[in-house]
Amino acid sequence: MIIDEKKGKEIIAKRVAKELSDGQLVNLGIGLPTKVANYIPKGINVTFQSENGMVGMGKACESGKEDANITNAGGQYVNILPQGAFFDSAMSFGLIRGGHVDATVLGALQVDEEGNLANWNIPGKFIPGMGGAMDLVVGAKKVIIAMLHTAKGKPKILKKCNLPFTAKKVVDLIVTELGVIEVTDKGLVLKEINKNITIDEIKAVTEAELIISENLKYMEG
Amino acid sequence: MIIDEKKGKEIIAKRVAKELSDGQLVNLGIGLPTKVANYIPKGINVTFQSENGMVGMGKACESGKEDANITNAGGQYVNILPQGAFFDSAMSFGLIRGGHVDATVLGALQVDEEGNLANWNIPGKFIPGMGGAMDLVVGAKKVIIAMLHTAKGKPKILKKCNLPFTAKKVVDLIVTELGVIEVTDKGLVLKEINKNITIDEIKAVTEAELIISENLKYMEG
Amino acid sequence: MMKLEKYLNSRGEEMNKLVCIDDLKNLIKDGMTIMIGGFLGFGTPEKLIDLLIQMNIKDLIIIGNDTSFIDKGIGRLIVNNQVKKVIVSHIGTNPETGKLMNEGKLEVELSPQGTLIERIRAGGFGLGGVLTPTGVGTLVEEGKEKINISDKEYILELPLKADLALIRGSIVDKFGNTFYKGITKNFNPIIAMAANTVIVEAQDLVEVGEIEPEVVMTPGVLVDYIIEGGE
Amino acid sequence: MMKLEKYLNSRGEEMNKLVCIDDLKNLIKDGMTIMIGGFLGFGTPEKLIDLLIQMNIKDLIIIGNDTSFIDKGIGRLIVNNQVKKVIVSHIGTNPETGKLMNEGKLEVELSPQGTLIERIRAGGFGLGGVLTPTGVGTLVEEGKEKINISDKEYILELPLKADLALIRGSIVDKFGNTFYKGITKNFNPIIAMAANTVIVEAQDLVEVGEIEPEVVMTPGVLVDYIIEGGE
Repeated sequence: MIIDEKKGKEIIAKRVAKELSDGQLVNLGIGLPTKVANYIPKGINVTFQSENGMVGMGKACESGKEDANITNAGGQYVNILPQGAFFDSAMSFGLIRGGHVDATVLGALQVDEEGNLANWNIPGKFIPGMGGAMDLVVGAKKVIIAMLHTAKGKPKILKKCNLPFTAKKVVDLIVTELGVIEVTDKGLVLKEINKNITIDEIKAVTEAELIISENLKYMEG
Repeated sequence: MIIDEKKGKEIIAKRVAKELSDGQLVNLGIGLPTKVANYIPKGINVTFQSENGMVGMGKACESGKEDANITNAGGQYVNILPQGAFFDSAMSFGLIRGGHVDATVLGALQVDEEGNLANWNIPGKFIPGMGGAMDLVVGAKKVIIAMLHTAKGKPKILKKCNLPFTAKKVVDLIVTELGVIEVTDKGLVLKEINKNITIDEIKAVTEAELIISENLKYMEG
Repeated sequence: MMKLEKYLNSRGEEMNKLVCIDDLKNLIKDGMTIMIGGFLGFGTPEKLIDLLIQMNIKDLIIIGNDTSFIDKGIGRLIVNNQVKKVIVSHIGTNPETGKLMNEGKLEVELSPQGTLIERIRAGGFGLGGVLTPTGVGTLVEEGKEKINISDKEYILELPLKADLALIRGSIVDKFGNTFYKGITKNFNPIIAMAANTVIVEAQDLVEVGEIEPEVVMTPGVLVDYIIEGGE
Repeated sequence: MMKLEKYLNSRGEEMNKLVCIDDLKNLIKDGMTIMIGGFLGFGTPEKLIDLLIQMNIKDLIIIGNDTSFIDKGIGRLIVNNQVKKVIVSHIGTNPETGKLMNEGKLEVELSPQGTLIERIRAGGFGLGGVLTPTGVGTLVEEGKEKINISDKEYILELPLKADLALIRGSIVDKFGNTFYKGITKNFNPIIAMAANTVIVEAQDLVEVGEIEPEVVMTPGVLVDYIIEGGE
């Protein structure tokens, strides 16, 4: 609504970071999800995986210290922490598919009431490919979607995704700049709302039906 | 016949060694097959695999220099050559099942006219288990059986194995102290014979029908 | 790139998973399914075996390459009658296994070695099963589904998982990053993927940062507890 | 345990697989299926890509993680119109791939990354296929067999093999033993198992014995040819 995109992304990254707990292994997708690493609360030790073959990924590399042997899954130069490890792609996806990754944070084109996810294919327009996303959302214990609530004003949280699925019934939590929505058997439950907007306003930009939690809280950010 | 067991095993090991060629990756079974390594002809470089996780296995370890991190699949202390490598069991059997092992040399309880092999299970008596043998005979490009021709005077080369199979139709070559027998679509072809015995004598201790090769040669040894 | 320094958590505390062997007693219970590393006992965590014997834990389902020898590794648990069932590729070096099996006191499931390690890997890597040509036309295929792919028959072998994996690492840092020397690697890094709780017995315990990240063979993120083992 | 010495064959000759890049020309032919290591080009053997471009080999089937960028790795072969089909997990970083696909000039088979690497592994490890939950309920399952195991659905994905694997090793000895630094490992060690002929481009070429046998990531027995790559 009145939230600009940059501020919105910061709100999202900050809020997602609070979902992570001590000792977890976490995979952050490219783009907005990457920013989550900047907001991990003090006292929480999270190990980050990069699916190109690393656990213990650190921050972006200082300019001038780039090492072509240490990049993230987006091809950006990063650091590895002393407790980190490198491995091949079979092991990397073994960690993912085998349920060893506690949480994955990904962007989405569309999410729907059943927790279906579409984020890899716009038929006839742009088909980047699924990369590691299909494995991540099937394998990770918790799937968190981190995205702006709308795209060019149009809802991305739908009754039913009309783009090709990345996977069926996999999303656990949706975090946008407007609120935090949990995917439950009964549908999408709005648990937190941005304190600057009303329930009607968030409903207006959400195609899916939103069940308002009895304990609805304000979202920090 | 007149060949004692020790001499017989030496004949077998020497003859099997001639089947190996330069650059091959070879897996030798426990016991008699292990001796093949002592007779590799000059000019032939063979890399030995040990299925407990090594390629480039060298000779048995000198007494006093044993290292519990370097043993063969029989648990004996060995050396590793400078060009060797260690790996886990999944990789070791990937090499085997994936056809990267050029030849395997194994003992047998029974072999038959179809190239069926039995070497892991005597029901009701002794069931050591198949260990890596089933994978080896299915995966290796060439399966060579190295064994004494008879057990307590009884034939081991049969019309049909009556012990549980290790695998069906996998044996390529049988080397005994009495001869060299190739498994073909038409049956077992005697290609070489120990120069101290007659065709009738070898037939007398072989239950399977032996086709005598037109180019029958004397076996060296 | 790697600095030799203590691994500190964000509270500035030294974070490690190192425990006294007695602290593990609460974790280990009768009837558990336990994967144990080693090949004929080489690469087996003998102090953890000692613990199981000392606690006299019963009715275990043990998954490993073999039942070793009567006085080594998994073999000692067999001799001590603590095992209800073993899933292994080989029992020939431990006469007690065959004896107990014949007496009906021990269930033995034999799996070809290459199949066994892939079943454990499938369990740990989230795959539904293993399609292997090994065992086709033998007793191994009995009761199993067979699938024809490109005119070749494969047995569908099912994944294996465990409550506990007991691992022996040659060099282990306090985060659990593990390096295996020589042939002691064998089943260890694969079982570390397939169990709910992973305990590593460290032959050599080192500080975080001492093992280069390229040569870590079991990432510490998989390891729950570390005990000091020694030689 | 390891000595630093030349590896001599039994004739006392130095045995190595090191060749000049031009010696490889006979091996490489139009229409071949080629697996190429790398992730967005990191860990891709660029000198071997140069060779394919220089020879202008056509109608290739390329298997790799992605089509990289227009000026890097596999991406350069795409831009140069040498590729008939790619089997990859991602094409989004190379706009030319999508363009050629839309024009009907390039066939693109998209496989989820974890599925793709397991399909290559299955090819190289002698397994009949991969049973994965990834892709169930999506376009990926179309035309594929699904198998129900313990009440969960899995897609049966088929193995991949190749005529040639092109690999980039960070440290390579003259027997072909290969060590990969950092994230350049990615697809490299797996494709080394799945191709008839394996060529390694060595960033750093060393003598046999200089890489400890525990840290060899691709055993030299799998490697047919080595070329010097440099940085």
